[in-house]
Amino acid sequence: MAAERSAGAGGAGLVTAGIDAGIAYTKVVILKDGAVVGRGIGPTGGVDRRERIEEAYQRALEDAGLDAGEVKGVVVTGKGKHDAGFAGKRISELLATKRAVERMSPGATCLVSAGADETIVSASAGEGGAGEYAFNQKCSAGLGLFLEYMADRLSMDIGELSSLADGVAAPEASQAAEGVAIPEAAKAGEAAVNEGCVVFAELDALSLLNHGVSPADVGRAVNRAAAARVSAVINDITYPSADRVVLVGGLAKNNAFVRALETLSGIKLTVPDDAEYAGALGAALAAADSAQ
Amino acid sequence: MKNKQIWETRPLEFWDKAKELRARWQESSSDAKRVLGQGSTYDIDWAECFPAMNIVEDNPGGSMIQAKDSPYARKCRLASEIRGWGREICGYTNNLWGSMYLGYEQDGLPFPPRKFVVFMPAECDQHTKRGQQCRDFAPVPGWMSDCTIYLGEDDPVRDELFREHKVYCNFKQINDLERIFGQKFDDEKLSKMMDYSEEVIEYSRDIIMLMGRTIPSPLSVKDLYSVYTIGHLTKVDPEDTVNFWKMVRDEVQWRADNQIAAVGNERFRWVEAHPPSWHFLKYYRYMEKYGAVCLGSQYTAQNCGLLEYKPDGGIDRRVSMKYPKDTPIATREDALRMMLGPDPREPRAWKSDEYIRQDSIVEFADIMRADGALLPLWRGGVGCTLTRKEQAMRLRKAGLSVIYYEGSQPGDRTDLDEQRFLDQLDTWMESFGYEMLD
Amino acid sequence: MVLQYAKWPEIQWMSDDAGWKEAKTITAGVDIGTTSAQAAVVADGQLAAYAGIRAGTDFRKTADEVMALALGASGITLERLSAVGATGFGKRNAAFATESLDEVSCHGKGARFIYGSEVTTVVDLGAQTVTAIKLYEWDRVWDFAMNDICATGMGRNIEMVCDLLHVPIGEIGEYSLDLGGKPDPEPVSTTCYNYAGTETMGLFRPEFRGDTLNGNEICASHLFAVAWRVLGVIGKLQSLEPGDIKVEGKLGFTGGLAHNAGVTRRIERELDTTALTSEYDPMLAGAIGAALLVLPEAAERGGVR
Amino acid sequence: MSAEATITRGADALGAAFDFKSLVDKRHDYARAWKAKTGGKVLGWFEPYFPEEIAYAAGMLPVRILARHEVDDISDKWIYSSCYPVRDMVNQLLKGRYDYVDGLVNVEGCQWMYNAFEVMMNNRESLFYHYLFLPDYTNAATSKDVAKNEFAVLADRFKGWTGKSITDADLDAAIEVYNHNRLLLRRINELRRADRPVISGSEMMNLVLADQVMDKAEMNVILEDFIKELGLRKPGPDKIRLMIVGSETWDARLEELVEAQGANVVADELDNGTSYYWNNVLPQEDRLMALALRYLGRPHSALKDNNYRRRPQHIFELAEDFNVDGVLLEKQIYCHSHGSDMYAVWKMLRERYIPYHYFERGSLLPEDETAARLEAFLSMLKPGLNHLAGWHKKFGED
Repeated sequence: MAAERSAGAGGAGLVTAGIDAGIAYTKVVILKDGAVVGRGIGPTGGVDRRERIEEAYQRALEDAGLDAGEVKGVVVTGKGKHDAGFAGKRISELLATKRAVERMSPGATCLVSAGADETIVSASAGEGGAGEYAFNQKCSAGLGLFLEYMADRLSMDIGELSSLADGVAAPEASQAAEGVAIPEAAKAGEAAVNEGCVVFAELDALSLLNHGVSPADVGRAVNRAAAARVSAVINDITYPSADRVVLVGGLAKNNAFVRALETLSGIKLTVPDDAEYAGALGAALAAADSAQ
Repeated sequence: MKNKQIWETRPLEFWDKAKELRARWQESSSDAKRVLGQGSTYDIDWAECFPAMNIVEDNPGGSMIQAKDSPYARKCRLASEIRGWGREICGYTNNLWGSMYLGYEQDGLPFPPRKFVVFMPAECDQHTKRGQQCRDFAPVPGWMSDCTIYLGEDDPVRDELFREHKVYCNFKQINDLERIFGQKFDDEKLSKMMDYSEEVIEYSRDIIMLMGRTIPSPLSVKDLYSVYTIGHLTKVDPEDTVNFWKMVRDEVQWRADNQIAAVGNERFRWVEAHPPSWHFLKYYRYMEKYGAVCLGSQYTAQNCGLLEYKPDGGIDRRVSMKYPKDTPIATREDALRMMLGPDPREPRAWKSDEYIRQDSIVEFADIMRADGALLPLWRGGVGCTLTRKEQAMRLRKAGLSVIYYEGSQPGDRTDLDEQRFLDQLDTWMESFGYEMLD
Repeated sequence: MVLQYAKWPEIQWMSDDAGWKEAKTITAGVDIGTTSAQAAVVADGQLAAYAGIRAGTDFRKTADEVMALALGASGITLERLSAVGATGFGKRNAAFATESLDEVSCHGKGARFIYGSEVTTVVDLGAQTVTAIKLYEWDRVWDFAMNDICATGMGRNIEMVCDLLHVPIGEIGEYSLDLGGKPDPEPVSTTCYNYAGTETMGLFRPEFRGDTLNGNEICASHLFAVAWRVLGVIGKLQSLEPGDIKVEGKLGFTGGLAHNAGVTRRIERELDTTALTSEYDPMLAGAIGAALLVLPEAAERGGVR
Repeated sequence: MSAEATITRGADALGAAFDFKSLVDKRHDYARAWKAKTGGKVLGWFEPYFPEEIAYAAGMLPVRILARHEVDDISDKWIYSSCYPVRDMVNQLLKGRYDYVDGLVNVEGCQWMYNAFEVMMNNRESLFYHYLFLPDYTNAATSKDVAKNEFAVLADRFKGWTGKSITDADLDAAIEVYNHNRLLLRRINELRRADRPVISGSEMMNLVLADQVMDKAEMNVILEDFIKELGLRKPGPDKIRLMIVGSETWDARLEELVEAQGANVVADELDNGTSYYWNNVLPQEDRLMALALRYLGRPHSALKDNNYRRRPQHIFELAEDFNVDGVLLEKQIYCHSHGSDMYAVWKMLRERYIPYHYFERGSLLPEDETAARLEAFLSMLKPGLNHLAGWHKKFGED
């Protein structure tokens, strides 16, 4: 499954689509001869999921200026992958992301995918190992949703939450939280929320607001808590392969989170462009593989 | 990689007999409306030895409530919760004693009040405390024992003391029961049941080794689970039980000799660490579509003494109980000593020590020629969960692919996200490039 | 996408009877919750005005806003109020309050006002916290139980699930009850709302379900789990004697989720009872209770501050 | 305060304040300083049934491994589930916060705690490890023999490790120090029975926690001084009297929250609280048997209270003796021993009309949420239609 095969010598005019129907958003990528020619994004929905996924797909086709009839293969991934009736094959999020990262960031030894719902870490084979992957435990599901809700609660958009890190050094892990730290530590700029559970984290964040801690400080604490959860999944790998770690998924767009994760884990992260489209790109590449 | 049928498969012939035995057990246990006591031990076969007392064991009760009637199980757990029990406490416990708190059983008939309880020795902390519920509920006599353990090399002095401690506990249980209830304990049965049990275990050992050493495996654990309890938790006539297990062993042997597969498209073999969620055994069949077969778990293969450590440090088929068969049994204590065996630290695979629980799964996987391991992470059971993460690390070091799934406990469906579990199985198989058989 | 479907209407009401402004003792109560805030004005024991809004980032601003909204165009100023009781998670931010009150007493008192003296079990269904309160025949708390910390955030989780499912929060309850005569499907996780949320979003998958669940059934599976968790709180008030879960006397719901029939009906069904209904909005219980609890002392002082 | 200064004996080092909380906070510095000064070994222990006297007689400093939360992204790798305190322990141990500890001992008890112990065995192989079996069935006729022998094995292993035998005189001296320590703690605790105690619940909890990480001989000097100081204190105002029962706690945050509401914790039944020092060793010629009987006979922890029940009665006696108005039942999430022991406690409290409030907690308390519970519970315990009836003016105010 070499990346070059589809990226380079594809059949003339081969158009494929990849759909990543996540718990919150559906991302679509249209590939033509290995090059991305269209993208689409929209809410995945629930009771209207089929229509919403199709909508996002149509949006991407429009973006590409193509017609559905021209698409030779559609592969779907993501939590909603069973609800895209029009698509051909389904592949797992792990496979799709791996496939995309081979293309987006060749030479990656470890990928971290952190999205609205799930966190996946996949490390390439170390010495003699077979390569391994880890999922988040249920207790830390929904990190992206949590951050999105917190941003709303803090009257920020996700971009503002993301820019919080600028100029502020994340505290060292050891100092970060000695208790929920209300309000004394909060005053000292060490506001922290529970990093073990998003439900508790939310309660703590509300407590901080209740005690007059600034939304910016709460936002930082929330980003750090999310970073600790993702870091825990990274640490779950028995044979880490951290030479070149690539972060994709919706959370990759949150700079503050990315920096907090780097500080906590001590790992330098590479964030490719369009990181949130990784799953969709991987699915489109997989579609190209099978169409050839 | 699409897959297709490679080996011949055949329906299992012992299946009808198993159904018959189970039906017979059901029939006899429907008498259990007059249950007197709650026996909770691996050691003494209370039901056989105190025939008039109609003693039931608690483990199957709790798990069957969930498997048979989910809404009722939910009610049971709620009944426990609102009387002070943690929601993360073992589902077997909360199901079983929940029905006591509700006051009625699945079929609507009154919950038979227990007249006494014998606690299970403490392999798992939640077993240790499982007997007290009915004693706190209403004052009835109860007895307990200990799960004695130490780390490191065998220590004869400690062995001796621990053994005598356990003998004393069992001895007191029996004597007190006789004294209080005026029933005679059948000492002969005690020895006889040990023999029967050893015979059944002998056949089980054969079966496990045949599954491990044969490709394709003649039997999957899915099949094994449907007969697994016969003779252990599902009590029927001892001789019938032994004959049944001989029948199973013979058939498995024949299948192995003739390359009859449990899963015709077998191409991936995996082991587990613990019982599955009893209400959701479907995932075995789901995995079969990928050509994946499960060969058992530490639970099926090690806890009942099927395998043992050899002097060279490896793990292999257990020869037999180490106590010589011709040791004279003059007294009840002798019989109990004999029953407990020479190693008072057993069963160690349950109660973790510094290496057994973590390492032995690697050896087990090796015997089973497994490619991967699926480890359940049971939130609601300390004994169910201890060391799982370390097991995964060691299995990975041995080159196996390991995944987990999370749930409450084998007898509690609450937190098993079935769809997420199946998605993760898909991911697992896809990571090997396997596709489902259409 | 956040909160597109989870929006619920903000409220403001004032008595038509302008006479209340002349009352001897006017008191107010504010209930500053994690997600919503209510204020109620009571004139000589009669409900005169109220307001309810969504809590913002700044709890202090939220408290000021909801109080101002309740007083509205009445011309009554804060200074005219003889006493203001504050309750709820964010009560410390009601700088204008004269008394700080616990939530349980306020909801108990408020429920007595809303449902009358026959209510003996009050279940407050809040955004973060669920509280069950047992009252004596007189207005005194007998016992109460709150949700386990692991089961925090019920109301908030329903909001999130509504957003993800694309079902308006005002309608999810009705949808969940419209199953064409079929019984409720198995509930999703009854342990943690975060588990429940993600599990719910996975229910669309068709395989391995005898019947694929439709949208209404998925709503039902979620709300059933929610209701079941609430039962775990209510049941802690009952005797330890054997038997099914039950409540003694009449049941009344308060809090934002009292509006969600998908939750309340299921609780009623399991408890084999029918909850009391009222012309008043049960969301106001905390605020009304606070206003009433500060009333006696204020009246004793002759209505002066 | 430098690490060196903290081990200076007596009240001088502490100032008049007797700041036990800071002793707990600086326990790592204290142990390192102790080691530097004495050259002895520090032994970490996990379970309330560990016979510290034996380690003390062997010249070691036994310190309890206390949970303390800090950002945790590594314990998931080693353990699943498990209560937060145990996770915190694993997190701290793996992060080297206890790098001065030379050995770890675990006693048959909570399996989560055992998990923390065994994760360390697989992580720091150079340490001394011992697992001591103390019967869960504490009352069997043979239990005391098993316990005594286990203690002998422990003493033997210490000898193999340190190269020094533990003599009867060593044991006598250690028992003497520990008995004296427990007596002093009981004396202080007894002051909480007063209508208006001179010691607060948080102070008492911090004191007991500090006691478990310090050299007892040193602590005894401090305690003697502290008792003198207590004699000079004026009684505080009348307050609602609460008792805490449940899972082990590792700080005094709950007590502090109670105090912030104008009430006081006057009693507890916690393994880290009164149960730690409740009973003494009754000396006999067979020293190890005397120790075995002391540990088997201490107030049962929830996990070991599973055959003939003692805990409910003990809790009741404490509640009555200390004249408590209400009981806070706290359970750590995932605490199986208390998660399966509450029914009997609820039952006893209900039968005897002692009000209680039950709640779950993690190692961190969600403070606003907990405060809301406490406020409502206290309001329920105060006389009057509601707490505005004027009675609160008597409580919490001078």
